[in-house]
Amino acid sequence: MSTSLDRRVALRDPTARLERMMEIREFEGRVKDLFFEGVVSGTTHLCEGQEAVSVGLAATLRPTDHVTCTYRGHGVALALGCEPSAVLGEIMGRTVGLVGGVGGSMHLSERAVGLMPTFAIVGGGIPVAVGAGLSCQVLGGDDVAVAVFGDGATNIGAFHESLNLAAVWKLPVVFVVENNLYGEYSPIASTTAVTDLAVRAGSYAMPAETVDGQVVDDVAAAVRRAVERARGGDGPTLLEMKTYRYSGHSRADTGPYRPDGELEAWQGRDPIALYADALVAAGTVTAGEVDALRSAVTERIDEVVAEVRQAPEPDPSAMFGHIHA
Amino acid sequence: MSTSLDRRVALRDPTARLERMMEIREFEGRVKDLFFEGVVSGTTHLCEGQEAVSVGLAATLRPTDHVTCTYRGHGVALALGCEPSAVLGEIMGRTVGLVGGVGGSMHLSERAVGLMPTFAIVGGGIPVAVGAGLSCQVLGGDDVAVAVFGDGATNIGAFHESLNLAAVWKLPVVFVVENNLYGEYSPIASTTAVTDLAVRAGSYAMPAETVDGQVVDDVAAAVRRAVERARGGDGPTLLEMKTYRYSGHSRADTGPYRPDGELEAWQGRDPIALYADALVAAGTVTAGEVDALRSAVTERIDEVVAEVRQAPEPDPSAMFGHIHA
Amino acid sequence: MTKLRMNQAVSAALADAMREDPAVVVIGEDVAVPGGVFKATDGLLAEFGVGRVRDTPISEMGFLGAAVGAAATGLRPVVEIMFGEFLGVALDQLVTEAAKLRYLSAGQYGVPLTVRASVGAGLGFGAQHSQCLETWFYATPGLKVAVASGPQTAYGLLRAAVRDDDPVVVLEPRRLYGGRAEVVTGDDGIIALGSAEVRTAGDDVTLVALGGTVPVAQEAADGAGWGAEVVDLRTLVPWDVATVLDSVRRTGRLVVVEEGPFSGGWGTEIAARVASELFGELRAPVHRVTSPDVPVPYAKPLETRYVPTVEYVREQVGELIETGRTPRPWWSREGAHR
Amino acid sequence: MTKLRMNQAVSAALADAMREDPAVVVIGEDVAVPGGVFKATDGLLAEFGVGRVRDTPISEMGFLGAAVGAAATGLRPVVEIMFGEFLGVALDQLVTEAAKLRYLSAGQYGVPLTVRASVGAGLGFGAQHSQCLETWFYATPGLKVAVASGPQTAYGLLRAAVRDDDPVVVLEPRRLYGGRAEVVTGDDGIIALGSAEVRTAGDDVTLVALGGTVPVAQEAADGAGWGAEVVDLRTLVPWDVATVLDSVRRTGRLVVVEEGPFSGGWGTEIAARVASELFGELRAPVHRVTSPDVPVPYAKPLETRYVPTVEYVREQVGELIETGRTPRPWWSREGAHR
Ligand SMILES: Cc1ncc(C[n+]2csc(CCOP(=O)(O)OP(=O)(O)O)c2C)c(N)n1
Ligand SMILES: Cc1ncc(C[n+]2csc(CCOP(=O)(O)OP(=O)(O)O)c2C)c(N)n1
Ligand SMILES: [Mg+2]
Ligand SMILES: [Mg+2]
Repeated sequence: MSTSLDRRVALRDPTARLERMMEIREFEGRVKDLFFEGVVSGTTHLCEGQEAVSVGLAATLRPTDHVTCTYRGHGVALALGCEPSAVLGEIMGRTVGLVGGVGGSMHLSERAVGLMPTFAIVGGGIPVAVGAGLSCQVLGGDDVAVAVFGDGATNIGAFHESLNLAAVWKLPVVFVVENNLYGEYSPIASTTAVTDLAVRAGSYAMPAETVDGQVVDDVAAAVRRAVERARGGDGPTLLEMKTYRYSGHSRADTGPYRPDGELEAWQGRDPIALYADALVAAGTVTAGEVDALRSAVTERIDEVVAEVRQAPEPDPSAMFGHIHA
Repeated sequence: MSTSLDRRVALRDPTARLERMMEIREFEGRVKDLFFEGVVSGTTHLCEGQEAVSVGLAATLRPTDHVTCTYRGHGVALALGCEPSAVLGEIMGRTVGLVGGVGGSMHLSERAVGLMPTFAIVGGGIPVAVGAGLSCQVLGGDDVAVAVFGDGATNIGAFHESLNLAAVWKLPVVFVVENNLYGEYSPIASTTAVTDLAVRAGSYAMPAETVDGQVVDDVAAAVRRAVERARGGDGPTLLEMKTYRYSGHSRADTGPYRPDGELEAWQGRDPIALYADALVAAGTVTAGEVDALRSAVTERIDEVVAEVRQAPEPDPSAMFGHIHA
Repeated sequence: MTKLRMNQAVSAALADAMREDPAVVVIGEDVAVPGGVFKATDGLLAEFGVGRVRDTPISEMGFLGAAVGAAATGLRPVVEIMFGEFLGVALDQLVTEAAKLRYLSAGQYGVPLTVRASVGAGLGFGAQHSQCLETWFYATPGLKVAVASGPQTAYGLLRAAVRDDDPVVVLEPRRLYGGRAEVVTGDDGIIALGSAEVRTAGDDVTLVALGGTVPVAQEAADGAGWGAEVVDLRTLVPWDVATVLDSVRRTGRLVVVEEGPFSGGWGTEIAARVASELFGELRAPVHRVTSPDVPVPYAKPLETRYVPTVEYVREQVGELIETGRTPRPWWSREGAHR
Repeated sequence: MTKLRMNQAVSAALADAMREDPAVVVIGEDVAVPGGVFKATDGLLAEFGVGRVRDTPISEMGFLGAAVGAAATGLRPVVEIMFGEFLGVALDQLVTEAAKLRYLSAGQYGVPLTVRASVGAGLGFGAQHSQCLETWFYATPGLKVAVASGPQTAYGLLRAAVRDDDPVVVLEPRRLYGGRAEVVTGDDGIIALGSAEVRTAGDDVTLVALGGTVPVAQEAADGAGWGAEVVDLRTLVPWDVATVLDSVRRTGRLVVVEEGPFSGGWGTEIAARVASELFGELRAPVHRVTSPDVPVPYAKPLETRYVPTVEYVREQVGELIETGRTPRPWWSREGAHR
């Protein structure tokens, strides 16, 4: 079986990027089913519709770069290379989970691919990425740190403090805001004084880009520009990814607060469909191969689900591990 | 003797504004002397050089407007109308102090003139002013709230959260940043990614002005514009007052970290001298009257100091008051 | 009397408070249009409008601070902090500002602010959304803390908190939101802050519980071979010292039942005070039945074990009564701790 | 051995730690060019340069969070929080992030972070710059807390904290910064976390003190008619249960001497534990000598009275020994409390 690192390296290939987006989509669908079935407890935050951001990002970063991400992190984890069984294992609270089941859906982590424990506190991961960038700067080398967070997080103090600090210290950090137009059930305009979030880089004299978050290679290109700046010692960048989450915020939320037709309009620019069309048009793959990929992904995820269902739950003693060094 | 409200109303008169700036200057000088004499314990944060901001602000606001200010609040308190004896009484921890001596230099308050308890936590007063603005909006009427804070405070999360919230809710709030170029011993450029702070209003689509904080009537005019917007229901404004503190940050700090000549350059645009010259030029007062004003202020503050020196210290029982309603 | 779920009792309390006093406003993330993620503010927007029921940006420091300022200048805000942990980004406004504003203004400004926050484990929300965090509010003169243990206390304590002229934190154990019970509303349903409730009579032991452990302690006592006075503390700061001392004087034994780590838990306050005041009068050492010293784990079998269970409480209390000695906690018995 | 003020002991510890390990960096407001407002980082910039000694913007959440991230990825940061209260704007990063990062990564990421914060009353800084706030860190598995009581402990605990692979908070009572004493530096000067020090022998009572109350308790014991084992707790989490129990077993009496409010103070943890473990073996109730339940007042005569004084401690302990009963605190005796 492939390792997480193999899965990561594979993303250099366009077809693998398409496949990975399909995998994330399929995965999130299963998580939703398993949640409704009652075998996933607590909460889940799905990222269907945002796959291009995760995959475009992962395709560009090195495994030694550091990534902080949020509770909406299944896609980022899979994109970075984490095995679907380990991610699902964590979500289902099994010993095969990334952190043995003590974390759950909101707390995924795999150091081998640079995924720091994902953050359930909005804004919590942003300064932590700044600190990872500080390590890169102080320890030498040219690794970078990336903070992934949502539009809603740009209203919390930690966002502001982090961008200012990274700018003043010229740290190798890329701030990636997934502007999916909602923070929980609140549309961005009801909570946020500006809706084009790249604007906010102006408070820190920081370069920024607005990126079409539905186009995986656009995401990758923008991230590459920002990462190059960071690796070259030119400091941080804010990237605003315009995207959309098809599911509601979490759990059973179906998004009834969304205006009619909004979801459908975004589905019309589905990142997987767009990329599949582009690859077919470019002759990289055939339509038949796309279908085959999709079937293969479905099959693999079927197996993963079956496997994790059988995986053991942790013993109470597991709660006492890893509290201190 | 005059009341705090009389002192406030008096500021409609230009000569009174000049006199009040002189009073603040004289007052701060005495506080410094008393600190070095050892009769003021703890800490003090003086505002010499920034008098025009305090007085220009106070001249414009109503006593029913709400003001939150920082530990560097002696000038704002005096400008708003608080009696010098009550302010010095608080600084010296006497029963005649504004809050009976339990607060000290950093905690001044007088509701009659709209001065909420000043804040010793950087940024602490900014959201509180937003809340006072919320009261104004919800309870009706057209009072406004003003937050006064320093350049350093624009780097803390509460600043960002407050401006966004006030903008989204269109609250009648004026944010006044006294950009005196330093936060403690750190020059602004070492801590802040932009040094023109009005820029930061852009993150909230908020109107902003950069104001010459050394010219009291410029301050008053800018505040008037912002307050009118607020009273008219058009929401918040950010005002950046370019100013300078002659003394160091606090206590015994003399500001050795300042570049040679910087202090002197600013003293060349001293707010009191500028205003005195302007009033003389306009024929409002004569040079002789200016001197007489200054002597009168000195005499009055002499008396205040003498009076407060004699004032009783609180009894231990005073520490048990006003904890609960 | 109507039968209400605990989240409905909360919204009923808020609605009654808002009807009684036009200065009451409700502020928080997704409290207005969506009616709260736990549906504890449902229906308020429709009745009271956008001026008084406000969805906020994600900025706890900002809107909690705004509530402090609003409280000081004429409103009576009730802030929802969706998960208690989020106070970690805003604690300053509560502990260092709100609690001291009256003091630092010599009574010129009061802060009639209520902060509601959901707390506790049991819903599978993991280590950062399952804590209780009571001690964040300890040692803070000026701040009161109440904890709901079901629909009636959720209603009654919240009503009292909103009427109170000082800042009050009301913690709501989120796993109880869905529980339904008869609730007395209106003035008769209001529960004075600082008063504990003795729920049952019993000769052998006093069980002091709070919030989420109240139903656990009650059930443990109900089926037990020993008799317990089960005390719902209801208010943690200031707690009802007289009622607890009276009870323990009668029973001679005290067990504090806590959700949360053993070390540094809120119950140390109760245990320390009672052990000193009733020195020489106790039949057994004061005992604290708590969770182990671990972050709240996610996997169901772990989380279930984390919160003291009915059986565990029953067993611990039984052993204390029987032996007169402090029972060892489950994690040191089974060698579960490495 | 050199004679150092406590702030010099701190900077000596930091310099030694930075020499020992190039991963150690120092971060905080005005710690670099100015050498710290309490001069506790003086000289570090000159020796270690701007890469490792960093002045920050005023943004505690930002730079504490950055330190968490840096600690998880290869550095060993020491953060100065100028006044402990400022953690009120950043507590999330310490309690909800740093303390749980190892757990939530199954050990893949550790957080070798030290947070130094000045605490306590005595310098006239008023209600928002004079608190101790220990209970903010309570009930947080994963977080350690040490408190300096003078130059040696400031040096030794800080060295241990920096070497520790987990997050440690070191509180420094700011009124002690100017006090001078002989300090053993280097490895011999390091004080293991979790170990209390029994400073004097005595038969009648154990006085457990922490930080700023250590010199007070010591002085009270020195001139008293009774004999005390004065224990400097040194580490509050985890505290040295064995040493304290041993001492109290010998003396039969425990008085905890605390700066800070009586209700909900850190000493309840010690009192509760000892009273339970030594049930039936004590000659008097466990007693806590504390400050009253008020915000720290500014005026000198008030602030002086706020912190337990030598005379007050002596008097309280004396009465406890003499009567075997809990003495009333000064504020309830003199009718000072309204
Ligand atoms: C400090 C804090 N406040 C509130 C929450 C509750 N919460 C969780 S997700 C969320 C919405 C975040 O929106 P956004 O940043 O846009 O990210 P998205 O969920 O859309 O990916 C909120 C309010 C939290 N976890 N932390
Ligand atoms: C949250 C917080 N962090 C740090 C401090 C310490 N401190 C007090 S004043 C100050 C500098 C503030 O600078 P600025 O905002 O420019 O105001 P100024 O003092 O220049 O008026 C600092 C860092 C504080 N009081 N609160
Ligand atoms: Mg969003
Ligand atoms: Mg400044």
